[in-house]
Amino acid sequence: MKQYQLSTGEKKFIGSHLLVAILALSVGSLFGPLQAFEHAGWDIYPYIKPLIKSYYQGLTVHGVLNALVWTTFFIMGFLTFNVMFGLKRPLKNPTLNKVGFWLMVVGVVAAAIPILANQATVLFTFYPPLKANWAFYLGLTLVVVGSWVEGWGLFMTYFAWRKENPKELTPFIAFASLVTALLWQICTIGVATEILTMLLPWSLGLIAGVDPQLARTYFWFTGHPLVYFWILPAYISWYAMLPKQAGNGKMFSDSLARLSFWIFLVLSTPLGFHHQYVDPGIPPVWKFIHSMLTFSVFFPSMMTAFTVIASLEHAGRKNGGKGTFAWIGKLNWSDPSVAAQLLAGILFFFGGIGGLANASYNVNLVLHNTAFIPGHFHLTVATAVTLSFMGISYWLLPYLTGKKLWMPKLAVAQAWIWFVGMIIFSNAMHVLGLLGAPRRVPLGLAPYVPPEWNSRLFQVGVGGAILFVSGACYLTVMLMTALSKETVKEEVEVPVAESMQDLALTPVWLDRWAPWIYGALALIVLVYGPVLFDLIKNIALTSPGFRVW
Amino acid sequence: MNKYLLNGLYALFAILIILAFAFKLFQPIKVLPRMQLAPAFNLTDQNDARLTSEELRGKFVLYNFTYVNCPAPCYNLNKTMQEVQSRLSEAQLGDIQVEFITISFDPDRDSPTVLRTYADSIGSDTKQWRFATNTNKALLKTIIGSGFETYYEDKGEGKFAFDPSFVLVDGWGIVRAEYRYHAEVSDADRIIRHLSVLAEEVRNSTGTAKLAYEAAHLFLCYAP
Amino acid sequence: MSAQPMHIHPYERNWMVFSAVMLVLFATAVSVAAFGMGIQVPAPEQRVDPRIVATDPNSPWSNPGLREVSPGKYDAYILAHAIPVWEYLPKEITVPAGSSVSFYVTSSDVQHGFKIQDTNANFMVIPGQVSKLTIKFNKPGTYNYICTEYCGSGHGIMYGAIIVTP
Amino acid sequence: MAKKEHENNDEFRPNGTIAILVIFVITTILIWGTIYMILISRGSTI
Repeated sequence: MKQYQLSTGEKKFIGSHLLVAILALSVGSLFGPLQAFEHAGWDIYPYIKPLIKSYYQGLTVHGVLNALVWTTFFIMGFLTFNVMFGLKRPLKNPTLNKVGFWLMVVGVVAAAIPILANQATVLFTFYPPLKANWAFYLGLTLVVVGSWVEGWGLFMTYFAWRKENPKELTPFIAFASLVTALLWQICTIGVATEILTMLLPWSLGLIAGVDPQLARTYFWFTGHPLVYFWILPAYISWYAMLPKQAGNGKMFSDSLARLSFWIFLVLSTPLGFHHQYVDPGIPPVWKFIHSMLTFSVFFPSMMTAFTVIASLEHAGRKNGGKGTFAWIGKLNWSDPSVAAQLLAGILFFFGGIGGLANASYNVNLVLHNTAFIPGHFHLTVATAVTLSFMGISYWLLPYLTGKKLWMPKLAVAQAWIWFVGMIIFSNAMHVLGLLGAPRRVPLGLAPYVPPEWNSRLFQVGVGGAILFVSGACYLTVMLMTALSKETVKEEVEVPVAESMQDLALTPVWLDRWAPWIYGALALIVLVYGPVLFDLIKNIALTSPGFRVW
Repeated sequence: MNKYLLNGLYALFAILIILAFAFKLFQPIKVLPRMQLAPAFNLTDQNDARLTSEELRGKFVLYNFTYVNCPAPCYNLNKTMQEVQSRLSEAQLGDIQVEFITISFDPDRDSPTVLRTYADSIGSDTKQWRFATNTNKALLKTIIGSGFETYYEDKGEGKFAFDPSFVLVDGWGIVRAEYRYHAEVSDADRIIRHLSVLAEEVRNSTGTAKLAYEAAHLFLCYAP
Repeated sequence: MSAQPMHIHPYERNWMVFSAVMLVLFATAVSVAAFGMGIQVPAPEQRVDPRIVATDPNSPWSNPGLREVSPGKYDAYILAHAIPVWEYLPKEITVPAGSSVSFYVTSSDVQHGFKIQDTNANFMVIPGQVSKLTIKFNKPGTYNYICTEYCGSGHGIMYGAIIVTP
Repeated sequence: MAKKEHENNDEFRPNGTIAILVIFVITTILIWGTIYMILISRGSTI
């Protein structure tokens, strides 16, 4: 059966997302190892001083480009692809999506200039009263607004499809992509409010001060669902694509997959205080409520773990796998896309455990702002998400360009190198955190580092070096594929797994949008409303800006 | 899903939100935290009369801690006491009485006579505002330090180091507010506001409303 | 699409129940530690004006340091600042073993962190807010307090020490 | 067993999945428990 095909123009549009994403990743990843090397005592920053002034400027570039730009561009491209391919129709209004894309590009450039000029060394959390150049805040706003516009383009496409197919069940990958885009629309209200009502006017000199506690609250309103915005596209691939790639397996449970996406939509925003457990300005009772909601949102992740592994087991058994564990070896490990995503999934287990510990209310006292945190999010966003995206790009790039993937063996090796490097790096970071090492500190120079930390700091450096090699392999494979003259003979097949369960069994209410959206908004108002109301009522714009880097 | 069930759910959510906002906007119930029990004490006031914690039951008491020979520039605590005194009507206390007590931590010099002269010199209404101390220094330290959790330290030669602080105690002898450092809002403003919140709780927390007030305590609906 | 109730595989149903039970257990353990053992997170204190908190003579942070409230009980007013240099005031505190110290920490400029190694004291220091936690020091030794939130170039050298004497 | 009207996933018994998830849960409890014990051993904060 012939698959639905995207037009050349559409492929180009998705490809341009991929291009910006990979460019950002390649620049941002240059600085990751530099932080790691600094920890191990090999400080390279003094040698690149004409270009990058400090450890912290490097850290800002690394954080903004990797955590914000690489992810956002890749995700918007992937979601757009999923919506078109899943719904088997072109975008309703391609111009709108193009406008969104270019807004994002302009925003990235606007934010990059002050960062590179050392005018915005505020790290990717940009906590005021650290005051960056106004162009940095404006750039971030444009990125967010651009992604909104692209999201609207996707929703319009869905409405048009729904008009044409009033009775049909939304195909899973389109459905899940739309939920992810919607989650993003809801949660970015926080950071948009922060920038537009406080940071931008303040950096332009229109208001004299800001309220740092309120700014943090706005930031983390977006900050946690941001994590889900990163991970959900990887989940889409794990749920609906990976089983097919791994051995023609079927998706174990369509209805539970949909249910878990709805739970993510409803629960992932109203729990931002779990990043603010140790903030002085928020009442403990609300922190506790948010911690309980965080436990609840762990639940759909457990459901995801079951469905994904069961689907993979189905694939492994189809490939002739036997026994309790032996089927794992029968998965298509030689396919770089499969290897990358499976390894990403394995490390995500540990990322999940770390996240659960962080989110456990007072347990956070042991971990807050220690090296445990970067250790944790290098397992989630930098492995579960990034390595999965790399895996996706191993079939997506050939699909978009019609070129054959260059040296698939190197691509498989790249995934394994990343896996090994990340185990060394993040294990060391987790342990350092438990020993009390703070995050965001050039620990190679810190005066209070006890000798017990040294072996772990060395491991951080080693892990960083291995990750650097892996990143270089990835970029080589991508670049050589794009430049190669060798084209694929047939159209690359988009891997979409069928459902093991008859889709006729999927309940109607899982394809209804309104109840879930109302539920999400209501819960946000309930658990954020009172605290935000108090913070805004007692707003004190008493913090002038500081430029202390 | 059943259509009625769905509409019911919407309605439930809508009601919850309206309730939460109504509660927030009109702030029908605000309370002060119950911090700890105020210490029991037995002091001597400026008229050489006994002043015990027992006789203050049922009244709101605002305490501060200082000494007469505090050299300039000394924290001007008296001004706050006087301001609160003169603005008491704003707190709408009804028939609830408020006492003001300044405890001196310098019993060697601050005899009742000295305290009386001091009270007269700052023109205080000594019926409502009493000055007291206890000649047993160890006991005094226990009352002010362990009891009111307020710092002072004898630096010798009649000089003391201390932080300017006020403590508000309710009629049940429970500390409900401490004013340990200058906040954005002036101490007097906050004390007046807190007195009215406390008075409201005393007046209203009877019968069913008591449950609502207990809920307010449970959910930490504290007045700023 | 179906109007029937959702079909769930028995394995998966068991797994969902099981994971819910595990999460409830974790939540219980957390609650016991918080409400039973008094391991709590910071609660709102009074707000201050960061522009004057270090200079106003009525502010305890104009004279930061340790105060003995009663034997074995201390208040420690600590000021974190990045200007003129990255440091805590005071840089060093000495208390005898067995002391319980209430830390009142605030910032006069940017956000900082405050983490005392090997204790449960670990919180944000936000200008305009006062962070308070009370810690009991039973074992003699030196406990560094370090800055855990990025506060500019000198973030990595910002620390102080609590010396607990036997 | 009567023939079902719809295709279903009931026939597939993912025993390996359960085994993996049990290992995951044990690891979670161990790691989480370790950090929790560190918290408890450091005492109260109020």
